[in-house]
Amino acid sequence: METEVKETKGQVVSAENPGIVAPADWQPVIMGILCNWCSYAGSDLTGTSRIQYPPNIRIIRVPCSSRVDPWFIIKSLQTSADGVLISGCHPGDCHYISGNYYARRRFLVTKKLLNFVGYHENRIQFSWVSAAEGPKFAKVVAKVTEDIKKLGPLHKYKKENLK
Amino acid sequence: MLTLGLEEKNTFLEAINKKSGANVLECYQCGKCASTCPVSDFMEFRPRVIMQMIKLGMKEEVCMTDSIWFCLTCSACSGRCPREIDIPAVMEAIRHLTIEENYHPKSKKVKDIRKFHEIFLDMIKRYGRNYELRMMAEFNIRTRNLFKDMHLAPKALLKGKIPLGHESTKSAKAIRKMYEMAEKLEKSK
Amino acid sequence: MARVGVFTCFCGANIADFVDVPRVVEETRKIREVRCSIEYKYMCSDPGQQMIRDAIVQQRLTSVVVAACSPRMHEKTFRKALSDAGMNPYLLEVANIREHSSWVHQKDKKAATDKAIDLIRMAVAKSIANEQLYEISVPVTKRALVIGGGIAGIQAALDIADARIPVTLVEKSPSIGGRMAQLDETFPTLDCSQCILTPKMVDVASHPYIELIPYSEVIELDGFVGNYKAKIRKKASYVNFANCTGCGACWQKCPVKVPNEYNMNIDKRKAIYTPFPQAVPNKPVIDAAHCTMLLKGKCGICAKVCEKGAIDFKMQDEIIEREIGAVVVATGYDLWDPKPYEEYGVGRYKDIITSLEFERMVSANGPTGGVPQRPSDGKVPKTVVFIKCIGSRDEAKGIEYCSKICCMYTAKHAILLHHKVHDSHAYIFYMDIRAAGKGYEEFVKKAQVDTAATYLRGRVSKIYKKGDKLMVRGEDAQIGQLVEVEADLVVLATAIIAPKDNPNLARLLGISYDKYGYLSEAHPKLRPVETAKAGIFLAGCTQAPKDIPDTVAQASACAAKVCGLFSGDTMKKDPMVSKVNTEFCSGCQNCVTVCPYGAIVTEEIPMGHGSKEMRVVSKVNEGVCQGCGSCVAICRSMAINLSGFTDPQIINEIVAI
Amino acid sequence: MKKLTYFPGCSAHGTSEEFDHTLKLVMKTLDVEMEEIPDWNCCGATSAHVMTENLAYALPLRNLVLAEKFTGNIMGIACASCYSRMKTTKVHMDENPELAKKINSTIIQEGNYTGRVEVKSMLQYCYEDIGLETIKSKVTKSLAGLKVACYYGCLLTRPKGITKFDSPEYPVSMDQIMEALGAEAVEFDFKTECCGASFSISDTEIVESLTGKILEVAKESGAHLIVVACPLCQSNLDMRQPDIEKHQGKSFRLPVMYLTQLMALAFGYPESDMRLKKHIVPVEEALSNIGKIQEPPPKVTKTKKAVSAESEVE
Ligand SMILES: Cc1cc2nc3c(=O)[nH]c(=O)nc-3n(C[C@H](O)[C@H](O)[C@H](O)COP(=O)(O)OP(=O)(O)OC[C@H]3O[C@@H](n4cnc5c(N)ncnc54)[C@H](O)[C@@H]3O)c2cc1C
Ligand SMILES: Cc1cc2nc3c(=O)[nH]c(=O)nc-3n(C[C@H](O)[C@H](O)[C@H](O)COP(=O)(O)OP(=O)(O)OC[C@H]3O[C@@H](n4cnc5c(N)ncnc54)[C@H](O)[C@@H]3O)c2cc1C
Ligand code: SF4
Ligand code: SF4
Ligand code: SF4
Ligand code: SF4
Ligand code: SF4
Ligand code: SF4
Ligand code: SF4
Ligand code: SF4
Repeated sequence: METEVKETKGQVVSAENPGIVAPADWQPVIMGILCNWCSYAGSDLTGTSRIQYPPNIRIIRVPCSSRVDPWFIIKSLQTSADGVLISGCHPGDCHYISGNYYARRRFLVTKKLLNFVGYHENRIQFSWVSAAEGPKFAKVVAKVTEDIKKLGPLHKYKKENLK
Repeated sequence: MLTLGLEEKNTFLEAINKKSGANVLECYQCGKCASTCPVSDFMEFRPRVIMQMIKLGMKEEVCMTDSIWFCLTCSACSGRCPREIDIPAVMEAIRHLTIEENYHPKSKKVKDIRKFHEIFLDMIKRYGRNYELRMMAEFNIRTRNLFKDMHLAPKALLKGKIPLGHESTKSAKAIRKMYEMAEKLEKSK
Repeated sequence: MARVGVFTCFCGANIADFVDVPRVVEETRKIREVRCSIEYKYMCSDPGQQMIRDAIVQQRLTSVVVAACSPRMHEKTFRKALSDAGMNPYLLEVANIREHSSWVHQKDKKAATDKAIDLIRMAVAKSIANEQLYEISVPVTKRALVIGGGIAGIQAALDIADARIPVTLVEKSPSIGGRMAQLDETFPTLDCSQCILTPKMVDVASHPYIELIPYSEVIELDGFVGNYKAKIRKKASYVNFANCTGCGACWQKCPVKVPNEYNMNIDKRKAIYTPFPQAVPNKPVIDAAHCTMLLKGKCGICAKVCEKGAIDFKMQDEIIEREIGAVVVATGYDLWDPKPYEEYGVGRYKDIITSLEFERMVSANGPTGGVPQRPSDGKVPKTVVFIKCIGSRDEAKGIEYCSKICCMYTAKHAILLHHKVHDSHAYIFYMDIRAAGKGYEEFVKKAQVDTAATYLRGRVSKIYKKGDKLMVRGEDAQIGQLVEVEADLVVLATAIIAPKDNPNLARLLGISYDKYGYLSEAHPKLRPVETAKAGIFLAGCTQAPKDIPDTVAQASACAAKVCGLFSGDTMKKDPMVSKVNTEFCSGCQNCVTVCPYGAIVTEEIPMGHGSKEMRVVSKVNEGVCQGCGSCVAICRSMAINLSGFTDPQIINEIVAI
Repeated sequence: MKKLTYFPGCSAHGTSEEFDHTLKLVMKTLDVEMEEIPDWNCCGATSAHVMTENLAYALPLRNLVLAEKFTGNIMGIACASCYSRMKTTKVHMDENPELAKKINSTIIQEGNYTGRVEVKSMLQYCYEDIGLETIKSKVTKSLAGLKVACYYGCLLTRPKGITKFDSPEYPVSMDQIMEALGAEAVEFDFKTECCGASFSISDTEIVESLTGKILEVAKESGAHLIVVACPLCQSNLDMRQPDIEKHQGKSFRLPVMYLTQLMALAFGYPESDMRLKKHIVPVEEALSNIGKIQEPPPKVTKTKKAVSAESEVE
């Protein structure tokens, strides 16, 4: 599968579907689903430390990464987002003992499935960010944003539809 | 193989502790002394090992090793020992013990070192002070190392570094008397 | 139709400088469900909160969105504002436009503003699906159950009882006291174990708030935090404690001799016995496995000599039930059997003993009157070799972990040996000296310097017999030489292991245990005395090897937890818990396996449609549920939802942009 | 005028005559009257204590007893080794009066030891009893431009419990005196590392290895010369330098000067009075730096490098 975004006549083209194009100033939307205890707290710390990162991410708070239903990922990619980032506590640090292990397993399966049906694997990413890792959160977001930019848009005229 | 636990008292440890005023048992084998000691690299048993050997009562091995003669009494080790053990005092205690009990390490180096000290003390006995050129010469003759350092001598002589003559204290006699008394005191123990 | 109010905060300049708040207000006002969109300088201030309260009343809002700082900061504040205005507090959503936008996109005001608008859209969408929720209140039974009567259980029971909370203390053996009752003097202060322990044992027996049930075990635990029901089997002691005065006539006359566990089988006790003279309760029990009367119907001497008629050969096990609110598990530890060390001749040479055997020998009340003796010939040993890490830190023969206390008790044993046999000498083979504790390194120094114990760094490779001596061979890595010690006695510091019974106990309590059998704490650093199951706590070695100071500290911590739990008549809980919609539940029980807290149970309900058949469905015990949401994500039938984070709420957020 | 009882030691009258000589010049300038104990004897150096216990105490003790016959309250000692023996003996005797009495009465006939006289090395005397301010005030020719590595050896500050002077690991007294004279004292990590002097004659291999290391570090520190306050240190570092250079295939060319030589120079005595001819490693070139003010080293490259390394990590 193509990984580099193609630019033709001032437009960006989706890596998965050459039929989907967007204007050259297109900005991806990334859905970030974060667990309350580690990654959400970490992203708050990024804020209190005033560490800057790309503005493309929209954050949803869940109690634990194990709350993340594969359905959330699919729905995001179908309706609003060009990529999804799930982030939870480090292994062994889960506030709910073992939730993040389940989440990780479930996530891998979902990723394989979505990959199988044609989504590029980089559209769905997983990370561990603790409540103390403000700088790491910024780095993760920057990387995911960069990855998704390379993959191009996922929805026809999505932004335009909304606004 | 070293055999321990023969229900004998560790008299060696006791003797060293008494002589040195240190307590070798306090050594917890951290090795800071060994890595401090400037002559560790030349030693068969570094200071830390000597400490453990004393604890194990390995008198023969400790008294026969060259290592104790290499100690310069520079006190670098004891200055850094976390348990504040006076290691040079321990080394000295061992040396004194070996002299008292007639241990004679076979190595030429140790023989040389001991000879040097003997000549030095002899010199003081004779002149009350040390007479450096004579000292060097005698050392070289008595250790059968006739030309050792001799290349340094002419230069030093020319430069006036080593005076040819020597002075002695007026009371060289008194010093000789002191030697006798000291020997007596040593023996009376 | 939902009526949502949006309240956007400037946070002084914190938000306003980087997000175009007026545009945010203007854009969000356009959202269909939004009735009012208001901005203010400091939303969390009193006037700010008043604006919210006024709008709720005036606009008859159905939910509220505050666009301000992180919900982790002021969610509680604004929830309270909602309740003050007579609205259910859980109809609030917070859009985090400060930490997630104004502070992190300070170079691009347009992008930060766009993002803020999106975040508010999401919050509005979510809030529409919010439901009214109510704090859960669970009634509590104010009685604690303590399992295990070692120093851990004793301390926990006393501390709880001192807070005037009734405690039931269940001890497996005939007396409380545990291992500590077997110890002589204890490191690091060398105070006598009995002297500090027995007063506490007596306190347990006489405390008005403690019910001591010795010689018994917990066999069932039902219910959940605050509302447990325990079944306890009281083993038949064949002695009626109510009549028995503890005079001792019975055990003096009993003809059957049995190896004495208390003294590590070094001497013998009778078939009717108290484990040791200071036992609490100080009443004998009959050891049914050895009493010839109970085995063969012959003897009955004890019954004849008992003037109180306390002996009752017909006594049966008894089941006792107790309703309790919390449990402290304090079942202690066992010692590893060193048999696998064949190269040491363990089992073949009598003069190789374990540390606890040595401990009994040097104890003043021990089988040898406080003087160590060689089991082979009764001689007092002069050269004693102690070997540490027996079974510990040995993946091949024993276990991987360090037993934590053997370094210290071995140093203690060297000191005690020196006290009891002045002309003796201790040799200690060790790999490391682990002495991390208050006064511990100093204690080891005492063993090394004052006692002159010889520490040899290395594991022993072999022990063989030479005459009446044991030759112990190892390396002293410190001098790099092989050494052999001619020993009179060898003492093995055997590893601490979890009680064999722990897995069973864990299963019946519904808590977890690790691969070694130690019971698992909820979090290794921050919740070291709690288990994952609310209301069940751990004290002492049953959680991991530890010494008496640590054991007592953990026991007191358990007591504090129990008292905290019992501080009100009911327990208040966040309503963010899962609920099962039994209509959809297929009974697959995936949720049951996935729940880390065992909060989900199953129940049978009628099939419905008039059918008489029953089907199994899941049921969340909201007293236990911690609200992680694992079960929701795993449920294929979408039958479970987590209040506050339901599927509709989150899907609404996703599709809002 | 201050009075100082002076113990020169064997080498002051032998190998280190230039030390003795310049010391006297310096003390004159500083208004100190030195009274040499006429009848002093060798302190026994390393040999006595290595071999015997009683003699090791008796030899220094005799000198201490003689010193008490003078009016001065301080005995100043030129050689570090003598100082060490004398001070050790004094401390042990003062701590253990019985031992002192025993040795005094059985071995020494020349008087009774009371412990009145304090024992100091000349470095310590300059630093504590004269003081940096006074030294500074006597400088007529600043040593600015000269970079020196101060070498204390092992015995001037060690063992701490005996010397009770400066630091056993990183002493600064000599460095401060040098700075008072206008010279720059460089950072030098081997200030108190042992040179092995007592093996000077018996085991040259050890001495060369230890001394070589000291010279290497001193060279690395950027010093023009090494300053010492002990004859043994001087002769080892100086006399053996050519041999070490030959055996180790290195070039040091580091002159080794006495503290007092540089003091005398700064106090305005002519170079000809320093007895510079006695040095094996010539000193003239090093001394020619006096008055030359060095350009500050180009630090730019170093910082630049550090920055680029950091940005690589990013
Ligand atoms: C040789 C040796 C020397 C030691 N010396 C020292 C020392 O000097 N200083 C020091 O601080 N520590 C010392 N310790 C450690 C000390 O023994 C422990 O820290 C302490 O005993 C732990 O107490 P506990 O209550 O957790 O366990 P235990 O003392 O083992 O008590 C557990 C109790 O629970 C009971 N029980 C077990 N299972 C059940 C069940 N299923 N139902 C009901 N009851 C049950 C047992 O019968 C026992 O009474 C030593 C240990 C050893 C082996
Ligand atoms: C380098 C390092 C790494 C570590 N790593 C780990 C690790 O990986 N895992 C681990 O478990 N532990 C680790 N620890 C240990 C851990 O830091 C401590 O166990 C823990 O922080 C102790 O918490 P405390 O509350 O007792 O003390 P502190 O954290 O010191 O808290 C004491 C508080 O009291 C305040 N205070 C002091 N005096 C007063 C006064 N008179 N009045 C009012 N307030 C006062 C102080 O300001 C401070 O806020 C580490 C420690 C260090 C040094
Ligand atoms: S430094 Fe001290 S404690 Fe450490 S090994 Fe040497 S003598 Fe022992
Ligand atoms: S005193 Fe001896 S043992 Fe100690 S560092 Fe100096 S030479 Fe080595
Ligand atoms: S509500 Fe939050 S964002 Fe608003 S003023 Fe208060 S702290 Fe600042
Ligand atoms: S004889 Fe009877 S009263 Fe006495 S201890 Fe035995 S059972 Fe109890
Ligand atoms: S009946 Fe049983 S317990 Fe009683 S004396 Fe006989 S053997 Fe002992
Ligand atoms: S505490 Fe000491 S003896 Fe015990 S296992 Fe750990 S290291 Fe070994
Ligand atoms: S939300 Fe978590 S704790 Fe609650 S029942 Fe579901 S899995 Fe268990
Ligand atoms: S450094 Fe050398 S000369 Fe100086 S005191 Fe030490 S051994 Fe003696």
